[in-house]
Amino acid sequence: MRRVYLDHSATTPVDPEVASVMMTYYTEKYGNPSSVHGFGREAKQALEQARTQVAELIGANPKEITFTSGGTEADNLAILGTAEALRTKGKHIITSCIEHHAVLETCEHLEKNGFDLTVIPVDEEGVISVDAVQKAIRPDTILITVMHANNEVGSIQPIAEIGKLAKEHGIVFHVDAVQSLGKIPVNVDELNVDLLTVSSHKIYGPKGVGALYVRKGVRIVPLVHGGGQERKRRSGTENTPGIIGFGKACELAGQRMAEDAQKQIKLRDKLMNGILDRIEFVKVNGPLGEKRLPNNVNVSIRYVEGESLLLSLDMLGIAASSGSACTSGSLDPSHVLLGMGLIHEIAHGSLRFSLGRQNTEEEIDYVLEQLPKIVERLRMMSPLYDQVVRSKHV
Amino acid sequence: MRRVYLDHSATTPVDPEVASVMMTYYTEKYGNPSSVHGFGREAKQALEQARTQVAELIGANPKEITFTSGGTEADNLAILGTAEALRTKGKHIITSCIEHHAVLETCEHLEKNGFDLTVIPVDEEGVISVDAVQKAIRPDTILITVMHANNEVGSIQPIAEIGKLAKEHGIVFHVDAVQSLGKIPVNVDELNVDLLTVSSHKIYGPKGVGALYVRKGVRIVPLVHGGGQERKRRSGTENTPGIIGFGKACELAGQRMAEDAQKQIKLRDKLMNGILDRIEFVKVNGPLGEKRLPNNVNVSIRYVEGESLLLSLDMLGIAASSGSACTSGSLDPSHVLLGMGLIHEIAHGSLRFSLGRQNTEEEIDYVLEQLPKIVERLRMMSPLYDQVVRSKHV
Amino acid sequence: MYTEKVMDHFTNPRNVGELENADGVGEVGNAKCGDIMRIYLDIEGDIIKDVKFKTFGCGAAVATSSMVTEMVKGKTIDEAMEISNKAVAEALGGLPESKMHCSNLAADALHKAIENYRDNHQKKE
Ligand SMILES: Cc1ncc(COP(=O)(O)O)c(C=O)c1O
Ligand SMILES: Cc1ncc(COP(=O)(O)O)c(C=O)c1O
Ligand code: FES
Ligand code: FES
Repeated sequence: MRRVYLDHSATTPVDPEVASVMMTYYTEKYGNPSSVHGFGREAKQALEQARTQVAELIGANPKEITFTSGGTEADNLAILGTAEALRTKGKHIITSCIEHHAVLETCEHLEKNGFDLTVIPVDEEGVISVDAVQKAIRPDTILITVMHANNEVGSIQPIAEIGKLAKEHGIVFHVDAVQSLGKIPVNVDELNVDLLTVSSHKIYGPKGVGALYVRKGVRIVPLVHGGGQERKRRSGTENTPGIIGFGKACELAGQRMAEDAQKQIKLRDKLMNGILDRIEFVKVNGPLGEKRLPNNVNVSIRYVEGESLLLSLDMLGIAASSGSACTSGSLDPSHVLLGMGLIHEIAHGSLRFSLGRQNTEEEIDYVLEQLPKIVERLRMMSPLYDQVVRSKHV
Repeated sequence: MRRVYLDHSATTPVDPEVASVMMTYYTEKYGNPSSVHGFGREAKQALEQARTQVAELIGANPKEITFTSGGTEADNLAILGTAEALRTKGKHIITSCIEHHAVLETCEHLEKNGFDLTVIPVDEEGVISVDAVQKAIRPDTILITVMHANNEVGSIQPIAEIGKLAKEHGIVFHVDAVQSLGKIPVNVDELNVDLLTVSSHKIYGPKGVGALYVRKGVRIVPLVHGGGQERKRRSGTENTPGIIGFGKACELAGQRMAEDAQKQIKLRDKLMNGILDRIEFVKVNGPLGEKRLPNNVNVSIRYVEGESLLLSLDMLGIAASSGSACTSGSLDPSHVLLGMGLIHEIAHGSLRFSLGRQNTEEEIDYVLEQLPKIVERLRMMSPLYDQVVRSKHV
Repeated sequence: MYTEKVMDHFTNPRNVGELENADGVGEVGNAKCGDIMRIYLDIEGDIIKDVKFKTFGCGAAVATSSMVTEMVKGKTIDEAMEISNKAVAEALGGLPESKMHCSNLAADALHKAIENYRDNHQKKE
């Protein structure tokens, strides 16, 4: 069967170049980077090279990079680590209603443990207002944590301005850049961030690796205790092959970003416009143009339900997602779409296609050929659609 | 240059069979196991198969396995997760003085945050007494955490008996089985444990993967919050290729354990006796025979310092360790050897060789040929040895 | 971890041994900490004619001992007193942060040996 993967925001394949670099470190250069001997030293050296590669992609100093087991752990380390470090200074945290669960759940965990949480709403395009953040700031605010680009609707946030605000008020600023890295420029100085989360498996690196950028001078308390690896910020034998793969993936991302974006914007717009042209009662979610990630298409297709759409697409070999991958197994409609003001029944019929490096025009044509038929079939089954058709005929 | 790797307790090479299984999941079957589509389902299926493989090696139910980013995270999750879950019930925790830093530092972190900690001493062979544990138990004891086998001196602990005690008193019992897994039988029921930590990279699986066994009915609070993966016990996109590699490594370990042990015991004893025969003023650390891991050799060589020994061995291509890999870069002598009653200057001259599947008799011969020369050279430089030689000549 | 120069001095340490009837002997460290360093000096006029060392310690300890003996040979004792820990580390192309203290040992042992010489010398006068 033909397979068309359009779920790159959930995860990406590992680039063959990345995979081949990793292999060497699994089977030949397998030393523990903490070891004194040659096997250890060659692992350590490669680890530090990877640190430099990650740092370079975000304009940081290698010493400011702490490797973690993924974006989720980096988000937790940033938020819990700051809360713990500053708990005597203040108890107020600001976040937004469209954050990833790794941020939201962590903030809510703190809320249950005595912290105050302000959750900023977004506009109907899924963009946070700088003004709203400003108004939420209190004297005891210790942390602002918002994402650079949203994983569901691809909306890019005004990070630099929020960062400026945070700086003026001396508030630690954490940004989840998991979805923006490798797609649009991410520079820690231009964005005015103190802490920044990135994840390897979204940029053609291996799963189970991520990093937290910690600006020099910013203090966080570790989450995981032990051997004191990663300059005491994150204990545990380093996942050297994974980290080395992540480093390589960052290097490749830096080289290919402009070209990837250009190509994907073309496919994105072709897919988005194609759907709007071919299917009735469709709404695009998220902003258009510059404020949208190059690889994100998100539409709500009325009178059909997301999972049915996914399954039907899947039977034709097309992989997409409805809401974020983490919740598509559950029954709740996406908190992001609800946060943007969509009503439940429309949110339920939403579909995300996220493009990647390997996608072709021809694949988009295939989707545009199949999707209308699927929607038609599901709508014929839908009691909601009945009424629409009837009212039309009246 | 010839390379002889004798540091398998620090980390192991990935078995080629394991590496090749993993590769497929990096580049072809790369789906996110939370995704609804085919790519997601094939990843999910493999993930669950790996869970079964890990469970089988330790006699558990797959549902009782929570994957983590390694042994360190699993230790943290067990200890912090239990403390958080039971903090209203009691504040007393029991551990031993020879635990890995992942356990000790975590317990000490809790101590700083209002918990009471009793650290049980060990005898001169590095074995905990069940009696000492019994005496330490208080009405408010909520957790006993001890290791199955020690990483430095290979001493195997009386886990089943301690587990029986814990059960009688209704105390949660956590065991760090990172070093015993794949070397001696580890069975959660026979050992009477509630929580058990294992790590992949010590048994020819990839780095950055581990698991915590959580007995059905035992409650722990998660360390990392987010998408709710791993039955809400550990959020974050699953490291599927790593986990699948770990699963395969467990399967292989189960098949090869008896043969590996038999072979390694022979090499171990050859190396240990060879050193004793060829070098003066040497002391074996840890127990002999049944109570020692099949792959561990640990000796203190008087009048020379551990790092100098390591460097000299390294120049001949021999990789060993002095104390645990995590601390061999630092200046403190091993807390394990000190805990066993060794005086500082003897602890400083300790050397660990840890055998693996690929080691040969010929490699041991090579070490036995080189080590005496190295010791001789370093002793000639040592101001401590002077006195010994002089007093001999008197 | 270590520079080539460190490894060279570790592998082929210069001036290992002791001097019978040394004019000055300096010892620092203790076995408990894992490092002991002893330096022997032969001094003529105020020139260091010969120097030997013995060291029990890590790679950096051995290398810094060796280096410091090379640095002082032929120098006046006043010049030798000027040799700092940092200078020893620099002469080796640098040391890892966690090993900087090892270079303290070498310079300290040297200075102690010179002080020991001065004590003996002054007594003789
Ligand atoms: C915006 C965002 N933050 C965090 C994460 C979590 O990262 P990881 O999958 O590496 O745990 C994801 C992906 O799932 C994400 O899209
Ligand atoms: C006994 C013991 N526990 C825990 C760990 C930590 O496991 P990991 O290296 O997977 O973080 C190790 C290994 O370093 C160990 O030997
Ligand atoms: S009908 Fe199945 S999820 Fe609602
Ligand atoms: S002399 Fe002590 S660590 Fe170097």
